[in-house]
Amino acid sequence: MSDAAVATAAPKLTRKDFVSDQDVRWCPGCGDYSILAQVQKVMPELGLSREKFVFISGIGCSSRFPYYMNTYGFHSIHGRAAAVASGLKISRPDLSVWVVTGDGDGLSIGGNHLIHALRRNVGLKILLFNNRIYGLTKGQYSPTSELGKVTKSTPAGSVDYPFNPIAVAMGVDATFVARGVDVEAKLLQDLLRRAYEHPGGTFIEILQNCNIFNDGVWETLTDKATKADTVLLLEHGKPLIFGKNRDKGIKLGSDSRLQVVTLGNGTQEGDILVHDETNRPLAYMLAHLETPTPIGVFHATIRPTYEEAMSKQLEAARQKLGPGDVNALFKRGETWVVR
Amino acid sequence: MSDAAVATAAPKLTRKDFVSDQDVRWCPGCGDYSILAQVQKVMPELGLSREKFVFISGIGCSSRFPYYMNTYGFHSIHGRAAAVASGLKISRPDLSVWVVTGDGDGLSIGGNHLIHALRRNVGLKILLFNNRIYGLTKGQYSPTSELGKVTKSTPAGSVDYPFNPIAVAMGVDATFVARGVDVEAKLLQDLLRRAYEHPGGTFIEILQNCNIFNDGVWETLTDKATKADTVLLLEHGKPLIFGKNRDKGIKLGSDSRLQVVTLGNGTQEGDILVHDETNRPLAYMLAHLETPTPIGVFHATIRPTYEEAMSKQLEAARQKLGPGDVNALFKRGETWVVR
Amino acid sequence: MGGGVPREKSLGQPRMEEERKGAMRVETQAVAAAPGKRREQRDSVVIRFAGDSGDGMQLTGMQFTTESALAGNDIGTLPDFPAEIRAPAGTLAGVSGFQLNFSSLEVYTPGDSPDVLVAMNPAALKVNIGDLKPGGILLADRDGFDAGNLKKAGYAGNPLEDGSLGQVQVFVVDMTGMTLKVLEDLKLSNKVASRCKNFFALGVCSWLYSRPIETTLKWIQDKFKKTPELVEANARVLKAGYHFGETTEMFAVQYEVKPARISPGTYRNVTGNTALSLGLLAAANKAGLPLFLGSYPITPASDILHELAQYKNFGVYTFQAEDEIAGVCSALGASFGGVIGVTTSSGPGIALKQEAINLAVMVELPLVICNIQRGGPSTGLPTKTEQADLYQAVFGRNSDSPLPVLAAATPTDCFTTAYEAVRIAIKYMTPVILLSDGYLANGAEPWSIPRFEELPAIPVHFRTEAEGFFPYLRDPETLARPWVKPGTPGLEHRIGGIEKEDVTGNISYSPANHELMTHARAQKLAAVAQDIPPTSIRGDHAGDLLVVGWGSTYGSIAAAVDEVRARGKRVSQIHLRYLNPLPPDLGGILRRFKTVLVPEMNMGQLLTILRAMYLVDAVGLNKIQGQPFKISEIAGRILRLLEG
Amino acid sequence: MGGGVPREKSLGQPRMEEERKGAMRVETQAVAAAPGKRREQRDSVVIRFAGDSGDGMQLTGMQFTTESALAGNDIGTLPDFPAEIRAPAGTLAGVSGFQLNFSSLEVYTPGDSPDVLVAMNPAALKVNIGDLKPGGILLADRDGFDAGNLKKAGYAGNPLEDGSLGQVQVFVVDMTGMTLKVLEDLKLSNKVASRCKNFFALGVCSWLYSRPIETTLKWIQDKFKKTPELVEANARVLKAGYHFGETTEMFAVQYEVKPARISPGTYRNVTGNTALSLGLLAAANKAGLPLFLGSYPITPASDILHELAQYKNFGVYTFQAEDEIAGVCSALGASFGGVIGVTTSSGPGIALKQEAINLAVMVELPLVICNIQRGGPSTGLPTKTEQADLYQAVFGRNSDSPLPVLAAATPTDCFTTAYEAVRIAIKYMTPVILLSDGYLANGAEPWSIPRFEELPAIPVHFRTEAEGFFPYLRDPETLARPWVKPGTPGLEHRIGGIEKEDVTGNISYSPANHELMTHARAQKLAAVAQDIPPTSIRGDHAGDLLVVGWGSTYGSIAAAVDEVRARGKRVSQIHLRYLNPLPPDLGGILRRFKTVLVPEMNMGQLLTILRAMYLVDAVGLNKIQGQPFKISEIAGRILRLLEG
Ligand SMILES: Cc1ncc(C[n+]2csc(CCOP(=O)(O)OP(=O)(O)O)c2C)c(N)n1
Ligand SMILES: Cc1ncc(C[n+]2csc(CCOP(=O)(O)OP(=O)(O)O)c2C)c(N)n1
Ligand code: SF4
Ligand code: SF4
Ligand SMILES: [Mg+2]
Ligand SMILES: [Mg+2]
Repeated sequence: MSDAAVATAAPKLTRKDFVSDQDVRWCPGCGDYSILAQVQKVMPELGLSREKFVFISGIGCSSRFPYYMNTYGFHSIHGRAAAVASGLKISRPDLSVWVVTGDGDGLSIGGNHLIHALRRNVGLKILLFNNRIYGLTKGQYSPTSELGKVTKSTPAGSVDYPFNPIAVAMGVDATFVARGVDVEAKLLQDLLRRAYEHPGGTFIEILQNCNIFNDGVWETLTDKATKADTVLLLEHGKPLIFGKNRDKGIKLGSDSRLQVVTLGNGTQEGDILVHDETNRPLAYMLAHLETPTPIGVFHATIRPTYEEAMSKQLEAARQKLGPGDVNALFKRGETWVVR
Repeated sequence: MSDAAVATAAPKLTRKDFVSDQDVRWCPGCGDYSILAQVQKVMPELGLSREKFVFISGIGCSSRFPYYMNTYGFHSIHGRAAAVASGLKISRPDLSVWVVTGDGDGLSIGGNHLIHALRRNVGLKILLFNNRIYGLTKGQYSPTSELGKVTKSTPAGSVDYPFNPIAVAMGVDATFVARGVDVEAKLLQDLLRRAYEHPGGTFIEILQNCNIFNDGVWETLTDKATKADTVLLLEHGKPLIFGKNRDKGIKLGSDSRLQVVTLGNGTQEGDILVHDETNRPLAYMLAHLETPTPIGVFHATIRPTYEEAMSKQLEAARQKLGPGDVNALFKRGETWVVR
Repeated sequence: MGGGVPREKSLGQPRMEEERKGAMRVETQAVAAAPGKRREQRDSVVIRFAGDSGDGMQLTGMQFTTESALAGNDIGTLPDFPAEIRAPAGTLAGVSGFQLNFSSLEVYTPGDSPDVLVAMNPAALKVNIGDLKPGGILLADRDGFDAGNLKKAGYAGNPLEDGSLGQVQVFVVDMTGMTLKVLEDLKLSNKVASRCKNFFALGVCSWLYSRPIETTLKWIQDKFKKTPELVEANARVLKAGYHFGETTEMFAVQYEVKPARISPGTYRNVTGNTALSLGLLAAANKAGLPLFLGSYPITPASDILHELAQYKNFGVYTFQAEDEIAGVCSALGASFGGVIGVTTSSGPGIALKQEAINLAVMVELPLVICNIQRGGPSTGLPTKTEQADLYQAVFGRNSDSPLPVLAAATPTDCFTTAYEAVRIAIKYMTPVILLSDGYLANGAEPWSIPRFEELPAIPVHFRTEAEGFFPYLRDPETLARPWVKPGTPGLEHRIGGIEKEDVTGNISYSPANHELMTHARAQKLAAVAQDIPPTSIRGDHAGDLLVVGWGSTYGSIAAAVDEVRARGKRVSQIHLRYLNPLPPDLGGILRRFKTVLVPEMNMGQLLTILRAMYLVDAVGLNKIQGQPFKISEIAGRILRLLEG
Repeated sequence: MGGGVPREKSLGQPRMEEERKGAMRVETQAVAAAPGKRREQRDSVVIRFAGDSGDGMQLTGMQFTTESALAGNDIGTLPDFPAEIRAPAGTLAGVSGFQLNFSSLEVYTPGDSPDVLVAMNPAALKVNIGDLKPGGILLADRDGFDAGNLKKAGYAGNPLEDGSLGQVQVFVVDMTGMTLKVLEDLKLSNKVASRCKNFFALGVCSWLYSRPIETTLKWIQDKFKKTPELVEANARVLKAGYHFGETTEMFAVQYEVKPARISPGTYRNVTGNTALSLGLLAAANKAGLPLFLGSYPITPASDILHELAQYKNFGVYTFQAEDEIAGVCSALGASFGGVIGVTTSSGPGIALKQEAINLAVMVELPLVICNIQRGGPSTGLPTKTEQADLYQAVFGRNSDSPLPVLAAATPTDCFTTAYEAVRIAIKYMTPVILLSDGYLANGAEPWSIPRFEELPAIPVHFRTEAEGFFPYLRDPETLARPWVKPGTPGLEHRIGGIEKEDVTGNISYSPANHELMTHARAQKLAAVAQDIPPTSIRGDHAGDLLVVGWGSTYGSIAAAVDEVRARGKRVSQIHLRYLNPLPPDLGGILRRFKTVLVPEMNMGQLLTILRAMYLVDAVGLNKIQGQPFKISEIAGRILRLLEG
């Protein structure tokens, strides 16, 4: 059952309904502002009344997010948002539960909760703001920072080979895996809508600029001058073509590896791989593509959610055993009477 | 640098040198016995003296392993073996550090340490005994248990979609990923040797029978009558052929998905995919193959290890700054003298 | 360990239905004395069944317990499992034991040392013989004492034959042999057939203590109904054992233990873990809330997860999380959703949960954290008992982080305490830690089954009025903040772990506000203290010595205190259910006694707290052996203190 | 906070090189009085620089500190960061402050309330004006007080003009304007140019207190060497500010603070975190061991990771782990390998580490756990200070789990305490918890630089003899078990978290052994107690009132005690570095005073421990505001207690 299906008839909402009364405390210029704006824009369009939304986060700059949403919110502890949210969603499947986390919060200390929530397909809408740095603690490298990165904690450069968040999600068989960019407003809105409609857990990595501690880390992907050549927009059923002149594409080599090819010179559009969101290996391969960097939905598939299956078990037990008679339960097993 | 390279000339050792004086306390019939036997058989052949081996484990039946090895050993706490071992290996790269863990220890509570150790490529030789159950705590389901599994904690059947350990390792870009089976002695020995020789972190999932709480969970793969048709042995450079009559094989479909085909009827050996350990997407696809179930080395690639890179940084700093003068360090920055 | 008034009262639980000792009649058949045998009366008997873990000793013990309960005795039990799942057969490590104390008097403990030891093999003998009372009965299976088993147990000769056992009445019976003979015609494999021998032992013991075996026969029918040949086999062997007792000349005496004076009511046997599970369930149902358990398996807490997982039709969600942290966090998430969140674990797992428990302290949501303590530190002695996590419960979080801590005293008291923990958590909007331990968890005693309707009310108010709503506007009496279910229109709000501004709940870094909120959190405990019933004292209200205990030591202390009081000593007992906050009347009581003794299965944790709170020069009696106190250990210490 | 003898002694550290107060001469230039200005002497001045976080107030404060240290003053500093990384410019949330106390007398604290407040904008004024001493000096940047900023700070009018500031000497200077003018010809953008205004403020203050600016000029050259135009700009502005002070008629008086009597030696300023890092490094080097830091970033501990990461050429491994648990576990793994393992964190992170720390207690390996405490509970007040993790350190693990706990008293004492922690960890083969806090971590004071050669020896013995080796055969004096490096032939052995058999270290479930080992672990602490130097008392050895403190309250207590002693009161002070075990002589000392006062930045944690240990009716003075005590708060309490 899609979360959309639990939508109750609500009065028409606007962006302002989702803006809380708290001052936004991110650094001026932070990529988080744009993400917040897109979320606040999309929420009222979804047809679910405001009180049904819950935003849960861990700790980090990104995790301040819930304070700025005029919905229910829980700013929990570092790394544990997915675990807190799982308990809520399992016992309250009627709510639309969103998790906001960072590359440190979600992939360092919280990595385990993230991968377990994804494999279980708990219906959480997870937004991971990836700025490849620890913002809140003022600039240590994160599990997505590049090898060799010089930060406060790695004055000689990082020696940690980074996680590829999309590949991680594919490795744990997540049912919806996508990548957005803070400044790509439209794409982000689309992804948020898709996530909301997806009947199950969703994982969106959002490339985000931290202009204080890691400024420009995604610059080649956001710079108007270069991005047509560095970014590949994934669209289901469409060939994987990119480039300023849309003359480059992705081909599947006979060795089951992806190749970047230029159209013309014997290569036709027909040779170009057509994106198929349901194809798990393809998503995995695309995850490892660096130039161009794919954005959009890598993978979407449908599998029963944890909370659905659990609710069904409760319902089945009620059907079979009745609604639960505490006195009868007390007397289960051998009893005797003393008069 | 391969661990093999740090081998010191050692007197010829035998299996008995690696047998400790502790009584083995696994249930009679437990698959762990066979794994122990293979490890004790292979260790003396590696050419490294006994005192250079360290076995580190978490908690679980499997994690009792170190007690039975007459090497250095550390039976730590639940889920943390990879973290303890990382500290040891980084600061003592001269040691051959082995981690023994279970599907609960390594993938449930310890999942985060496992994936971080693998992405960092810390040179740990990780053996994950997968019996798809919590043995030591007497039979709850684990993160690798099948959907619908009835256990003490899931009387109505598990609703947790399980991890695929090989896919998890591939999702975090591990450099050596393999699968063995407790009773396949020769394969296990080969894998242990390969792991030892691999210059970096290795991950071996070992399918293991818990005859008390999950008896027969791998039966179709170990039963002599069926296994030729259910198991696919991966051999680098060889076509992916299996079956009692070696008449079945794996083909790569045009949609980049694997297909099981029967030889003959127009399908030739030449159509069959040749296994390539260096091909990451192929390993990921094979990870999701259930019938037949691949065993052997899925993926092997070489990347600098964490400890190597770290040691190099220390060495480089020593080269540049000298061996470290504490008095000079004390006086770093602005100083003044009071007489 | 029967459910008598004094104990219930002493634990300060007047809300539970009142039980009264009165005339009693147990519905059970009388067994006539066997012909040609003398029948002797006993007040109490302690029996221990011991054998290899594969020998079914737990099952034998449980069945004998049921028979004794049905015979109207008061009872107390203590199972003792080996740490290994399946240690090699016949080894000392593989010995499994089950001790039962059944009595016509009130039972407080499973007994210090057995009157009867049933030993199925040499390893069982070796591990347990030292505990047998001088002159006690040893019942051994001759066939189990073969050369192989003797060697595995490290015996040079056969102790059953070489006279090395000293002052013990030894009865050697060919249990395995007779079992096989009785089953000859059934064509069972030797292995399967000989596995029935525990029923032979049970049969013999049933005869010896004049227990009717009908219920066991019924139970066998039920338990093995899928394999009728086992029903037949086990039933035959049970009867064979019983008849052997009757006919053999080995036993000249048959014993009888009369029914105990037990409060009227319907009873069943429950372990502490079952009682605790039922207490949580009952409280959630009373409050009209679904229950969410977020947990990760760990000995000896796992059985609560197993139990609650069976309550799905009651609206119980059980979530086996990826680790303890996810267990507590998911429970807190559920509590945020308006469900009663519970998490269960043992010491090492609780350590992992503390950061999240501290979040619960800050966000002020109801949450029940059950710690089924075990031997420590670190992995320690997972299958042994200890009560050494009091420090961790009261002091074990970063910063000043007060929360109520309750402890259960007996297996059945786990029900009452769990119920009370839920009540407090909801009423005061606070996490509550409940301490039980391995001894209570696995030990069983008769439980006087309450009627759900008569359990104390647990009112829940979910705020729905938007007007005047502030997330941290407190109830003036309880200092509870409002509980709001997400999904309630107009009450959207945000909570979190950063210090909250008074009333509004907004983030606040104000120094004065932090001090105010720190005091508010402390004041909440003071409010809970007002809710604690007057401390009940077993014995006089003043005197020479007061024994103060908490947790599973209750039975040993009560028995010891009764023993020394019977000798005319001015000794009293109080047993604390509320450890944080402590009862407001406690200080006054302590001052009325010359000496205060605090027996604990730790190095003196309650002792530290009492000394700090009341500046009373209390002394400790500390046992750190993974085993409960013997009555004699406490009684001895009391007497020495009174002399010295 | 200078490094005088009395304080060093009072912390019981006779091993450190002896420092002696003696005649002193600071190598610095004298500054002549400006013509036409009066010059007045001051003993002590407290100055606070406050502005927007973008205004460079920390830097300004640090430079003025350096100037003052070079001028020979004793000093104490207190930075105060906003919680947000970059709160919106001009808001109250974005205010950043730096307070400095510089004096010709001994300095114990950064001062209760400033004599001088530099306010760069209205928000800075609003947040800080309440603290300014009556009659104090306010130096404000007129340009910062524009309409927008006034509004952001919530001012209706301009407080600099509307007379609302009351009893304060207000000096309003066009700092931004003059800065821009001075830089006109440099073609810097307006934004860049106006960023230099903090140097104008520094220049003015330097003149006002007769500080030489040469070092700052040199520092500017160094700091900005990659952008020569900034060297020029900042240097110009600094001088402009200085000359403005000299020439303006606004200031009639120039102040002078004479050099303090400071023990001879070479000095530098260190923060607590730097000193702590150096202490760890020095100890590891002394022991001849590599150091392994396994850590996860958290405020206010992260800087230790940053600092140690720069010591690679000393054989220091820093491992930024995936979480706190991996941090401590990796450090323990390194310790197992014969390296000194260290882990650092703050309260919430320490909570996560406790299970693994308990493993360290069980396996008895050296390990140093540094807790840089912050305001709690839960996420609490991450950027504020508190000393509320004493409970967690002493009591916060499952079961009886004793380990040494040490606390640093001042920024420089972090060096000594870290060194001592490593020494104890190695000598006794035990984990050691070191408590510091946010106030010490970020606060700086002059450090009398020791000579490495003169630091106490830290002998390390790695066992290599196979003959007679047992993993748990203890040294009879220290109860330490042998430390063996994996790789040593013939000594292969296994350790782990299950209870160990005495001597052999094999797994043991024996009840008696568990009790024995529990006592052995406790006895190890008793052995450490024998190693604690006699407690030194500031003041008389008996009297009316004793103030007992620990941690960062040292300075405030010392100053308060001196103050009341100066009034002839019989008040003394002891300050504990060793919190577990407590010094053996402590009980005796406490009994020699009529009243014992325990000031703590928590709800009374040491208080609880002292009451429990010594049954002394000590009273607490508790401040839970995320801020250090003021001297007057403690002095006031002492006086009231003496009266009452
Ligand atoms: C238990 C715990 N450990 C560490 C911290 C400190 N901490 C807070 S946020 C953070 C990292 C944040 O990084 P990320 O998730 O990438 O968020 P960002 O600030 O970059 O948005 C850390 C280490 C903490 N608050 N709690
Ligand atoms: C912190 C903590 N949590 C829980 C446990 C209990 N525990 C011990 S082993 C185990 C699971 C073991 O499963 P697995 O790793 O699959 O090992 P197996 O016994 O199956 O070999 C659990 C839950 C523990 N010892 N410590
Ligand atoms: S530090 Fe970086 S991530 Fe954090 S608010 Fe500032 S710009 Fe954004
Ligand atoms: S419980 Fe299972 S895994 Fe554990 S020792 Fe027994 S058979 Fe092996
Ligand atoms: Mg980040
Ligand atoms: Mg397992």
